[in-house]
Amino acid sequence: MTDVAPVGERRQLAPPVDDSGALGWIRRNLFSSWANGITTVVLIVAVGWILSWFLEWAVFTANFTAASGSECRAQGACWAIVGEKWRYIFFGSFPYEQHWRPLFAVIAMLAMLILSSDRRMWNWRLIVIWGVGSFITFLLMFGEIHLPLSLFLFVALAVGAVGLILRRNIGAAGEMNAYRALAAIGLAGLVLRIAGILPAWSLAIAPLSYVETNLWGGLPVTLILATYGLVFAFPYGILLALGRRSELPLIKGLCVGFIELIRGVPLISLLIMASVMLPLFLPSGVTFDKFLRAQVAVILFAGAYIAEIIRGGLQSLPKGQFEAADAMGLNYVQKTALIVLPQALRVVIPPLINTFIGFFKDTSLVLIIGIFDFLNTANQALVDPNWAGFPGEIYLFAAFIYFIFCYSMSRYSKRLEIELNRGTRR
Amino acid sequence: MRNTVLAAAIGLAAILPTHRAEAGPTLDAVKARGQLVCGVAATAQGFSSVDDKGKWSGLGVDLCRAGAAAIFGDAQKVEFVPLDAAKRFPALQSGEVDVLASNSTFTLTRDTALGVDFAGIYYYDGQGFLVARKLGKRTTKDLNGVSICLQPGTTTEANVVDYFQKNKMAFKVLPFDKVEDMRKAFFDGKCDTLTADLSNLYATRVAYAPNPNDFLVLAQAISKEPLALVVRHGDNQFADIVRWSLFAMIEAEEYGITSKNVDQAAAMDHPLLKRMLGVTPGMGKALGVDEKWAYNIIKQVGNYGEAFDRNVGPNSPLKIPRGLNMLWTQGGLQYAPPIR
Amino acid sequence: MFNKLTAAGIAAATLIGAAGAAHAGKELDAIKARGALICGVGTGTAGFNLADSQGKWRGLNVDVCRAVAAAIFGDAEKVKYVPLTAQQRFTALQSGEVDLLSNNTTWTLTRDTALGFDFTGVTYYDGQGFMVNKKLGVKSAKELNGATVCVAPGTTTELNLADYFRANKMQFKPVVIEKADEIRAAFFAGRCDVYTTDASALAAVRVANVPAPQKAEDYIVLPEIISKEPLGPVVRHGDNQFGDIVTWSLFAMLEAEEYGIDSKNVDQMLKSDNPTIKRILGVTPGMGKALGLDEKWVYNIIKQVGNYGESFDRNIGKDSILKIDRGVNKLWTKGGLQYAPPIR
Amino acid sequence: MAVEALGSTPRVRVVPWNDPVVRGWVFQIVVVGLVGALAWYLVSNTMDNLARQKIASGFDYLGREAGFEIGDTMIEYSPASTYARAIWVGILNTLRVAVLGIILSTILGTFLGIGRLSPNWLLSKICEWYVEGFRNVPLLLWLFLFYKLISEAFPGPRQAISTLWGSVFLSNRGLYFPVPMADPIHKWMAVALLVGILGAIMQHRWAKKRQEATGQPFPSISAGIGVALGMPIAVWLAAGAPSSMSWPALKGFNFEGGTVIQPEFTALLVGLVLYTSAFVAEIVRSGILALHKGQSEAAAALGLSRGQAMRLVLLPQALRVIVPPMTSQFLNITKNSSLAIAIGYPDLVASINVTINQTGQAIENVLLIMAAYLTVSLSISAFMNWYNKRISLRER
Repeated sequence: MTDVAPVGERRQLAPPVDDSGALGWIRRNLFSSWANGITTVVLIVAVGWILSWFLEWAVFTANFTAASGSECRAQGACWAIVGEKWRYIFFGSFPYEQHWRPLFAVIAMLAMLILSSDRRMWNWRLIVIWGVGSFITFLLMFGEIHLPLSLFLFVALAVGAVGLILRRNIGAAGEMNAYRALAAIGLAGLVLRIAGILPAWSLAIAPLSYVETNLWGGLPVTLILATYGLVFAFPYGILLALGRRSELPLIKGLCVGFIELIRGVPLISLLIMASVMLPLFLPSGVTFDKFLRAQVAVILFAGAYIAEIIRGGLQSLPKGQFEAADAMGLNYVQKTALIVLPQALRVVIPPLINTFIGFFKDTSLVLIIGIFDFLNTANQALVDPNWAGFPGEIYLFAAFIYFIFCYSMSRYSKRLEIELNRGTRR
Repeated sequence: MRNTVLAAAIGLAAILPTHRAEAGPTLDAVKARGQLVCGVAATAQGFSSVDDKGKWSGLGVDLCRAGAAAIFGDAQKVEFVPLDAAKRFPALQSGEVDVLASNSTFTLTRDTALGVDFAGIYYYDGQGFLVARKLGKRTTKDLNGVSICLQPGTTTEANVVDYFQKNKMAFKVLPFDKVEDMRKAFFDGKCDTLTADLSNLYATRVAYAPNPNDFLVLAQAISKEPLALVVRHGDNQFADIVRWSLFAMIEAEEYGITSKNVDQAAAMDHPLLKRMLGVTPGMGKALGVDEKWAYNIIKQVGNYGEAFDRNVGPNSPLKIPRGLNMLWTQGGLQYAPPIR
Repeated sequence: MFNKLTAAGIAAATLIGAAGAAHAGKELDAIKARGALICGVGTGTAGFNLADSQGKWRGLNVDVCRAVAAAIFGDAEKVKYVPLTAQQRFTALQSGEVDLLSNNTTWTLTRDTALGFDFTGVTYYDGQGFMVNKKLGVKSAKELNGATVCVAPGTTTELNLADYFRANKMQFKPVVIEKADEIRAAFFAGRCDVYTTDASALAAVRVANVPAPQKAEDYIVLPEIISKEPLGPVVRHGDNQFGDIVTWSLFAMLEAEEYGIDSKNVDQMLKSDNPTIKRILGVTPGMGKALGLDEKWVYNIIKQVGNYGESFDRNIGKDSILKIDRGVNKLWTKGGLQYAPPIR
Repeated sequence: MAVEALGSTPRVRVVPWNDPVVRGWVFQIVVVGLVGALAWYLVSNTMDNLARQKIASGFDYLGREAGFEIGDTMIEYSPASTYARAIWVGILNTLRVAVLGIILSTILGTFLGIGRLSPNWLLSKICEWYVEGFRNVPLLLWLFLFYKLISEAFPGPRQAISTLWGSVFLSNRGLYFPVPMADPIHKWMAVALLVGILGAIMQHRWAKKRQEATGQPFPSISAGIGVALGMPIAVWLAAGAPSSMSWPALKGFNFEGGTVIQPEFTALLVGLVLYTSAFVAEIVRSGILALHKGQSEAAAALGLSRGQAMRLVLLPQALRVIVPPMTSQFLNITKNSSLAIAIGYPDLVASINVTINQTGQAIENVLLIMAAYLTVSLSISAFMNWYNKRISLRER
């Protein structure tokens, strides 16, 4: 590019350099100019030096099999500590002989995530996948699950109500009657339940021994906090984004205030608030599980960020879509849920995945309030005085695991971005 | 919009009240009344006794004065109500008195079922023996085979029986129904030893013995009688003031602060002393009293050692040795948690 | 997609929520209804509170929790332990997340008053000390001018440290990290010259936490004790009945030691003629009723947890790896400070 | 709702429950009422809890003596100072690490971003792997790693690595290096520096104007640096070059004299900069990629070198795309500096954390944290918005 001939002068150009084949590739990409050539040589030397030093430490002089820390204390890395501690790092203080439970819970969650990444699943199947997957995950983690009667009633009411609003003027008469029935049963049941006429019955599913959340640790905790943080923050982020775009001044003010407040403070302050202050906000005697409190903080935090992303998606929609929806005679809810959101969300999926990567990493902050996420268990593995003094090994191992997760997700998001753009690139 | 957010945050901060200023009911009542009402034992020499001019003195009395000094900055703002053993707890429960310094033993039943709180042990007492010096007994272990003047059916008797049985010693009991008879019998030489709480024995020796030096109180206690200040259940702030007034006196002794050198101590550049004496503020506020509370106590009442020596110790007729009531640093039990 | 995700969300929320909120009334009633005592303990100090590899908590502080559970339920195992950092402990107690804090908390005026707490007794009379590497050649705390000191933040330890250096006109540089593990690691890595905490914990750390190539003998604890640290269980202001139970559970362990009752002979002791012992062990009824407990409350504590001396010896004393001397924590009859008012 | 007013047909009178304006207000009042009720519920619970347990509240504690020492302070502080001052020390420490972090990660990130676009395959791959490596692992993990490496890999003060003829010492206590003794002339040197900077800016404006008028370039950057640094040096020389230095020397336990960069600060700054620069690099890269290809071709056609093209043509235009996402990265650095607490750097959160513990007043303190960060965040975004407006295309 730099050897452009001066204008107005004709010159006999040299024949084009052969840039095919390996040699050609090297010439084109590494030695295209003098400066480039020098850069390449310097970099090769530097990288070579670092790599040889690293490999010497990490592979050639490393110890993979020592039985205790003191045996390991030679020149190179002590990977034996990873061999010794990996189960603790992955599963924390979950009862040792039951480690298969968090293992399968992790597998279930990964399966959920992988299945959801397939675009063919982006329909009613998602709900089934997440329902079943979450049930399996929490059943494995808790060991027992109680589904109270009010939950069923609430779900009936919610399904009925949502159906009634969304399918108004669209659904067949029979379908609408089904929604009405569901909503009526749910509402009546809930009223009776609150009045104390219906008993506090709950469906108990308890095939395994109960494990409380303060014994949970490691990878499942990180995955649950990040995944469910996003899942719950999602609807609430949508509401915030719609609120921020609303023309009603009070609603808009509330949403803007909330979003800016949350985005202006560090996650740590929310976590401290959740762990330290939340109980003071509630009536005396009402307490929440510490894990759930951290989850609430993550959700609050994620919601504000997701709202901003979704707002971007909403803004990118052409006006004609709104006008067309109005022309169809749809009400606000129908317009939003059936026309606007499906299109807006499609645009924001890649940035959402990037946000998810961010939360996957940010959940590591919960270690500051004493929850044993993956980074915290890795940290705890260093405490054992018999195995003290190998922080590099443990942290590299943990970093490697984090990297695999985040990198694969970011690759996926990039691929998806290209795929989704293909449709709009006409 | 962003300014609104900030304003809202500051506004939220502003509506949080400062309600520590609002005091507990007892403290309010005491302050409104202008004096502390303190229940004391009617006559317990060295602990609470009144002279001809109506002036009260004693260890328990000094503790009440300390409370008044903490609350009002004036140790004289106390009214003493003499109470006998049966009336003291009802008087406290009914609100007739604010605090009891009436030689009440801290026990489980009183702590729980009576609806009172024990706010600090000011004297570790215990049951002991008074013997005639000429008998040659020097410790309780020497008492094998003695005859004992006793009131039957009391815990005093039970303790004696326990102790002698446990140590496989023989003894003989001379039962009396009335204290006066029993005392007279002992000084008349009808029995070898008289048993009661140690503080009581010292007082008895001074008051009734024909020649106190002919009699000896054996140092060892065979039971525990921790005498504590008592307040009503439920008003934690007032209980805290009473408790920490006592602790301040103990702490002052530990750091060598007396009524005489307290002014110099307050001028010293020592973080602990500064904090305790209110030069560095904070403690008074936490208690809900003036920052000079501990200074006032020490200046007007003295530290625990001074109060002890003056009322029951070497400078008093009783001459009770400090024993268990020495500071923890000197082998006793008197220990105050840090004032910080 | 929105609806589907929402529905999935609600379902999952309730699943998590299944282990969530619980409502309670008065404290003792709430504990009884819950069927377990929730006890806030430290995040791990050998001998005082430490979870072993099976997740079973042990230590002197843990024994206090167990004693209270034994008194209330007749079963020392009905305790749920919540490990709390120094920062979390007070709000956890204030908010009702735990019923009781047994966490090596120093009894001080401010905590007793402004924080809204009651200290229910002293489980261990401690004092703050210093540990240094032997190589430094330091023999006394007075030689520590200019040292870098590792200390946990937000503790009385941190305040005493500043007071001590101020009072002795010395300078120091603190290194403060919230988590005890991290601060110890920093000390043993040589980030600081001095590690300071309660003397008992120093002994524990020296025995249990020195990382492998170094040995316990490489470190010495300096002779100076710079503060009083009466460590005791803490409850909220408000429910005096529960506070009394905690107080007297500890006193019962002390009283039992004084009367020679231990977990091995407690069954024989039930047959004792001694009226005091009969009263303590509930053979003569009254004490349990006064506390609102089963009459066998002390029997259950001693049988399942042991008396104070047993607990001390087992966890931090002569039968433990720490081998801490009883010192001022001996019974008052043996020259120590541990004194329980009579159970009567 | 946005479209409700689109049609400009005259408003028809409708029954109130069908009037969108009325419905809108009713809906708003209901929502605000619900939110208000929730807030009232929470606040009243809190007050009730505080009152019932007699927990102290209010901000009075700020004036009380803090009683704890802080290891790394920029202003005078001792345990006898107040809590307010301890918190102020924390805020300054947060600002110090945030400002340095923002500057360094912008520089490093820009180089990395340009490096990724280099025609040199190796350079661009290295930059790519740097970016992927750092941004796909949690920041907290990097902080732990760097802190542990510093405290375990470097020797103690007595075995400190000494370089530059015994003037600089590197140990696990930090990096000690000599500083000039405090001298009254320093104040005047600072004034001179300010004057120099002002001069440099004016000089730059003049050069720009001349270039626009005559096309003559002027090395305004090097000249500007010369002016800015020359002024204080001139003052220093004029004052007789007072050059007494405070040298670090091993005394007792630690080095005394000189000044020190503490390991906690180093670990935090290095972690923040390395992590954030990966994100900055991506922003810079996509900013440049967003430019039309014609821009670089035109620059090349004008005979500019690649460096000149980047500096004079591409980056200034890319800035318009780069600045908004950079703002959020700057905010992230500021907020992420709160992770300091995990490795013991005494920032705002750490100071307040200790205060919470000593006073037991969590609510007030957490509100303080939030207010402080909000203030900083809002100032940063206000500044960046102002800057963004300044550099945005002025459409004529």
